[in-house]
Amino acid sequence: MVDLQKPFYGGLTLFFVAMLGWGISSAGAPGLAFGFSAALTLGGSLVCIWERSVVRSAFSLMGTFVGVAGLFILLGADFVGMAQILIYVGGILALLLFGVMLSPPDMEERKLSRVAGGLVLMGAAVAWVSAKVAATVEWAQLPKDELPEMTTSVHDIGVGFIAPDKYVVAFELAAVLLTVALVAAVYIARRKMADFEPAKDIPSKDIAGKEAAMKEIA
Amino acid sequence: MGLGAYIAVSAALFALGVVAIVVRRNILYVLFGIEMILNAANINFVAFNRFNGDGLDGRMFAIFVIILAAAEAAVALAIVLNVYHLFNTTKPAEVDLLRE
Amino acid sequence: MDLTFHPESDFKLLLAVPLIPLCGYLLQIFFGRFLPRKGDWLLTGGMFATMCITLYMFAKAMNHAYSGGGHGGHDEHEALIGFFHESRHTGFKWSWLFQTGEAPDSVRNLTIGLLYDGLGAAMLAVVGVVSFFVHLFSMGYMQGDRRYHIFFANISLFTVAMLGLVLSDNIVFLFIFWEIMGLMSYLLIGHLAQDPTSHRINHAARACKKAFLTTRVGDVCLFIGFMMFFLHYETFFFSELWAQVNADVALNGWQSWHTTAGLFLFGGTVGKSAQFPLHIWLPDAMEGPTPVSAMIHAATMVAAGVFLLGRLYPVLSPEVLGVVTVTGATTAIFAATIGMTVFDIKGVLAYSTISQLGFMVAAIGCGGVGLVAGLWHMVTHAFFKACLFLSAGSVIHGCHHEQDMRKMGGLRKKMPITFACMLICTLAISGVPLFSGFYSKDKIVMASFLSLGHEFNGPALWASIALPAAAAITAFYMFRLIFMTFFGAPRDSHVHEHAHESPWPMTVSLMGLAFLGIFGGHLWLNGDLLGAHGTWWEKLVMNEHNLADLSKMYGGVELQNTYGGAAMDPHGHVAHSAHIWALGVSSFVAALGIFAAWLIYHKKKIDPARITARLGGLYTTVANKYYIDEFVEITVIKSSVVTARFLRWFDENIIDGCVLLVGRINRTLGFIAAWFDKTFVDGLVNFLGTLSNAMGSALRLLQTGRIQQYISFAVAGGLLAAAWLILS
Amino acid sequence: MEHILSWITFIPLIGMTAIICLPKQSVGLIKRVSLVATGIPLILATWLYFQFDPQSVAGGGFAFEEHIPWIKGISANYSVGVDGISLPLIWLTCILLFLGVPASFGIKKSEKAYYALLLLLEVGILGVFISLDYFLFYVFWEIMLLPMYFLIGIWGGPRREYAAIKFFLYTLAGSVLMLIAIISLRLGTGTFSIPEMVNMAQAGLVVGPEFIGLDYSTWVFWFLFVGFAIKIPVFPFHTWLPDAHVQAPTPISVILAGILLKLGGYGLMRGCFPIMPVAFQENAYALGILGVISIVYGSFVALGQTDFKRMVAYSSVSHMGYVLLGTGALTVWGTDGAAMQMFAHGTSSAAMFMVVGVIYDRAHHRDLNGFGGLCQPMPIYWGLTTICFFAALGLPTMSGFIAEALTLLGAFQAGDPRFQVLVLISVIGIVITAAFLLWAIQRVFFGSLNEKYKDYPDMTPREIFCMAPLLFLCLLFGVFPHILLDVMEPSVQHLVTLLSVGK
Repeated sequence: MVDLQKPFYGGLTLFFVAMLGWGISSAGAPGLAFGFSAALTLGGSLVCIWERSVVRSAFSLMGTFVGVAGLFILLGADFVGMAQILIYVGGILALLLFGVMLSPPDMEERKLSRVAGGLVLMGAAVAWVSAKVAATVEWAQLPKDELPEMTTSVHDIGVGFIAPDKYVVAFELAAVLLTVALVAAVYIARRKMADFEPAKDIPSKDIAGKEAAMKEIA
Repeated sequence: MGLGAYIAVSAALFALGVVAIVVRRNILYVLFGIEMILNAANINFVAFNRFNGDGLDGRMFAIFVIILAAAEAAVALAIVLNVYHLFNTTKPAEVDLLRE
Repeated sequence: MDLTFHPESDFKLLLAVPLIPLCGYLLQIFFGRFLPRKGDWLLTGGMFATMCITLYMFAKAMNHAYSGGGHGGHDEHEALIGFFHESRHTGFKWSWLFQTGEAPDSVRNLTIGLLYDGLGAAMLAVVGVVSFFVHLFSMGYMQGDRRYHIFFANISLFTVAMLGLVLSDNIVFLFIFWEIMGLMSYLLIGHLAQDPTSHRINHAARACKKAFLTTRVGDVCLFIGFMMFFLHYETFFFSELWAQVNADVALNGWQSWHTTAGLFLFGGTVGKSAQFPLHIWLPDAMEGPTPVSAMIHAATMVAAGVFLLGRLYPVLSPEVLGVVTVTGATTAIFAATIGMTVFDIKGVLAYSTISQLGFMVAAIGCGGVGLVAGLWHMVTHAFFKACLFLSAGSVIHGCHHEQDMRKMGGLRKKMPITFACMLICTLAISGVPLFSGFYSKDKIVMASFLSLGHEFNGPALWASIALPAAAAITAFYMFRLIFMTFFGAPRDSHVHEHAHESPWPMTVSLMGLAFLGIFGGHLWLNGDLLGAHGTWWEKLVMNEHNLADLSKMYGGVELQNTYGGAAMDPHGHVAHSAHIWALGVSSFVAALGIFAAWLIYHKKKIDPARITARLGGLYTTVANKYYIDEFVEITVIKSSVVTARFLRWFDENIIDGCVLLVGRINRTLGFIAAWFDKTFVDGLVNFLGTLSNAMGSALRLLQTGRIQQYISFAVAGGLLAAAWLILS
Repeated sequence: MEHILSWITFIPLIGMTAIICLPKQSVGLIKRVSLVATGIPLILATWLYFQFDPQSVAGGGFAFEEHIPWIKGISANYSVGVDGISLPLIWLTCILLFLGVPASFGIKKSEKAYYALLLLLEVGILGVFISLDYFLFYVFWEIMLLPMYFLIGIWGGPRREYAAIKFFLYTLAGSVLMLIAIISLRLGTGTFSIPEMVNMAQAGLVVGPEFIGLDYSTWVFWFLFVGFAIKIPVFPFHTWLPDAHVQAPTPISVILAGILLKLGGYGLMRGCFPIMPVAFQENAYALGILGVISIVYGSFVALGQTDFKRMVAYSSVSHMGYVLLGTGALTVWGTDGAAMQMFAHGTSSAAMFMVVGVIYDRAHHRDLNGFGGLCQPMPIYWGLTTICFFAALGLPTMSGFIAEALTLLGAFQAGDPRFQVLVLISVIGIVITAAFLLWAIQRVFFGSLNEKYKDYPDMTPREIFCMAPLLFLCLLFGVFPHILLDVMEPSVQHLVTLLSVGK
């Protein structure tokens, strides 16, 4: 079958360069940083979609996460950015890699046609929608490029977490949720095939019944 | 860089996430896609929070989203493993018990 | 012994009448099998107590009528305004539908009370007596039955239903007991349908269903009838109904809806007391054990229909009465002709019952004196028909359940008591003078003559021709039965040798009923033995309600004279001449029938085979009961079954098909989508294919279970929404 | 006793939680827990029934009310209460669910899930009966749907998926229509509270836009009507019933016929007619016609069946027709009859399905022509069946008779004389009902015994315990109808006054 690895990565590089250039040209150094992070983000996810092997996709996803973290920092949300890097790159990605390792490699499941079709269709849709939106927005009324300078800092975030009139409830809930989720994850993950007898009770398992049902419906 | 740029990036990331979920036939890509989408949302949160005045809410939301993502990833991964146990496949297309 | 009726105390006593057998039933149904002798003594004893109470109360009614003036002394009319008590006027009543919700005396709240009048008194006594004897008889007859205790329980609940029906003072409760009686007849006729040793088990199963369903048709008609009356008069109580109808009719005459409703009411009688064309259930009801037949045919079930006519007589319009007359007369003659051709000993009695019921109904249709005569015949008939059935039962019992008369004969010596009793009652039913049946039957004939009146009157004419003829035929086939069974040489030696007289409970009850068969008629007479007019029974039955509307009866004037009594017309010559005529005719036809039977079946002067051969097709038609059963089988039963089958097909294919059509359409959609998907293996189209395929299957089962497709939908939907937002 | 309605409703939920926490091996414990979890509500409901003072709701209003703000945003409240129409049905629900547990002891397949779903089902049903808030009503309505779907689809007969899917699609379609109507009502009246809606309807304030060419009241009425009519089920929407019944396990059929069908009638009386009285009056005759068609058609189709359970199922179609006929007549007696018929049919048809279950457990087929002479080996079974069938064909002294007689009398008195014709037609149904029931008795019990069934055991005490109370209720309310009618009467009268507004 046709293998478009080279053209793809070539195109990707071009896209990268283009982003950097556009960044510099539009806003100098911060622009460069922005272009870099944005390119990293999108490129990472593109590779993730494109790559045939799950492992590579997972690693390419790291690019996305880092890029997003960069964007956060550019937006002055350095704490969020750090959290992003720690949790995502450090935690979630590790988890995903576990998943990758525990599931069999299947090199044949990627269909270029599907990928291409999906990209084109989705891209077209999003491009169209965002174009329309952009057309409707009066950019004049939006805050210009100069940002209001930051007054809040990480300290406020910490206070916000524990201040009873702020986010303490949500914070506690999140904590509980995490605990429950992890316990649940362990619980589910530990089960063996023997525990899945009820699955045989589920009607779809007896094919005859299924066929009968389909026939009746028809 | 203006607000528009950030929104554009997040929109594109969102789109890619959806594509990742839809076009690939491996259940892990569903997870990947979900992460991308969450990240896209986060970008929006933080960007808007930054560009009109500075409250905390946007960032707070972003943090909570990240927490949720962590939980979700853990559970999802466990489910993936079980699905693999049960059906000997990671192709969501063949996991159609929901149908019955 | 104080024989005046005290409502306060006596209604309590009357309430005990249905309650005693009811308690007996409850005890029996639960504990019967554990009692010694399976508890038959319990119910028979209870029934004996009931009988005593009914007779005591009856004596009070009788006393009233006599003291009220049998012997033309003080005010005749006072006597005629008969004996009529309603317990709800003495506060002895219960509100049934609502206790707190509704005012107890509101129309919507049904109040139950007892009604005790002359008719009720007589009927109650008859039921008490006959069912006591039937119980007694069953103690001998049903010995060794597999469900002995259940049988006794059922038969006594049967009695309870009849007693309650007689006592109920509003039509709803009459209907309720009426229906319970239907249920009990179902269970009793089907008694042998559960007995593996019975060789007619399947017949019994069919017969009980047939009986219930046929009467059910009548019941529904009755329900509609009194619903229509309730719609107009807003009451269920007989007395109020009579009064209101009389007032209404006096004001603006009979309307057409009176006739319609009356016909519906009469439908109830047609069903229960086996009038043409709903008589078909009654011959099949012979599948039940003989005591049941005696019960059904004499005292309880069929009598209920006639009793209903007696109760509702004042609300029936002249047109309805015409229909009643014609139906009755037709039934009488038509059943009688069939009776001549039957060889089953119980079958003969069954058709004679139908025919006698025809007499009663026809008489009531004639109105006035006919009403009196018909009800009177109901009473006398109850006695001798019960006796006849029980004798037949004793014969069958003696012949080891052989029912075919052609196998009997010469049993006179073997079972003398049975023979004597049966002979007496046969004489009674044939209307031989001085036997009970004579008086009532002769009065019926007279009523039909009287009804002819001045102007031409079709129904009355038909009645006056058909009834005497039927009487003659009755005498004929009843004596045919006697001769074939008891006289002549034994036709089947085997049966004859084993024949034996029945045990004492059976013979005792036979003799008791036979006694009533002789004197049951005289009981109602006072003064003139011919019962020309002013008999005590008339005083008992008549009350202001059915006196008030003499005008509507045929040939009203004569009737006024007949039992307006001497006070109004001392001579009453018209009635007298009519009565002389009737007397002559009825005795003549009786003699004729008996003589013919004697010639053919005893002296063997004429060979019945030749007659049948001569008649040919006519005979076969009659012998096959005019093919009515076949007709009903084809028209009603087959048609409804076919309808049912068709509707089932319609339901499963058309309606369900329409429902599943959606499924089919969507399935085709799915196929198209799949084809589309396969044809162009292209990312875009592939996506669209998945989408439409998913759409197809989603429409089919609402869901495919493919996460990815779900997300595709979500996204597509989101995009569409966005597009719509933007474009609009 | 405070919050008794909530207690009755949610105790089964507690039981369900307990069962979920139990290990699924300890079946006996699970059964005992579910017995308790259905028994306590039964006791409470019985207490409530005799505690309830009908006169207190004579002029409208409800007893044992509870109002707790729930979702402020859409002004949906947790407001519950009972009146004379819903209370008997609540009682019936508790009785049937309680009897349904021992009736289910025969089920040997993943009991844990089964009993949990059963209890959830009870929560949903009771919730529908008590809720006075349309949003709450709808929520409970949907809660009730899902367990039923699984109970049929997993524990059902060979064609269970088909039946379950059909049931689900039908009911879902109904729910969708209902939802549309409810939302439009919320928009039209600005509240979800049913009593408020009713009051506004009395003042003629329930107005809104017209839709598909029908004016507001008409289309909302018909949407709601179809939504509920599917549950009753009324003639054109009834085809899910036989399949669902035939495929469902016995206790589920019992509950389905005993209560779920009543939800339709109850919904009409509570949530459809009083809110759209004018549209109701306009379409009363059409409703009557639908009812009569259901009566006659159902009985005929039942006569044509050879499958015992299908026959019983169609008899339900026939009997529930009376509810529509009685309410459509718009007379107090007619509505009394309809309300009574819901209870009477709830007991008699439930008992009938138990009858079918008993024989199916022994013979493992339901072909009416395949039996015969069964009254010889199983006399008790024969006796109970006879009582049950005669209760179903409306024999006097059985509650069915009171219901049907009141319905027909009420319909006959209706202001619209055309109803008299309907009554005359519907009596055909009475005769045909008697015909197919007696025919069934003859084919199954009478006649010569089929050798295969010679040594069948008679009913076990458990089966008798499941069936006898229902038959006892049939007799009780047939002989002493006031026990039921007194409770219903004031509310029914109020309902009729509500419906005949402007007449």
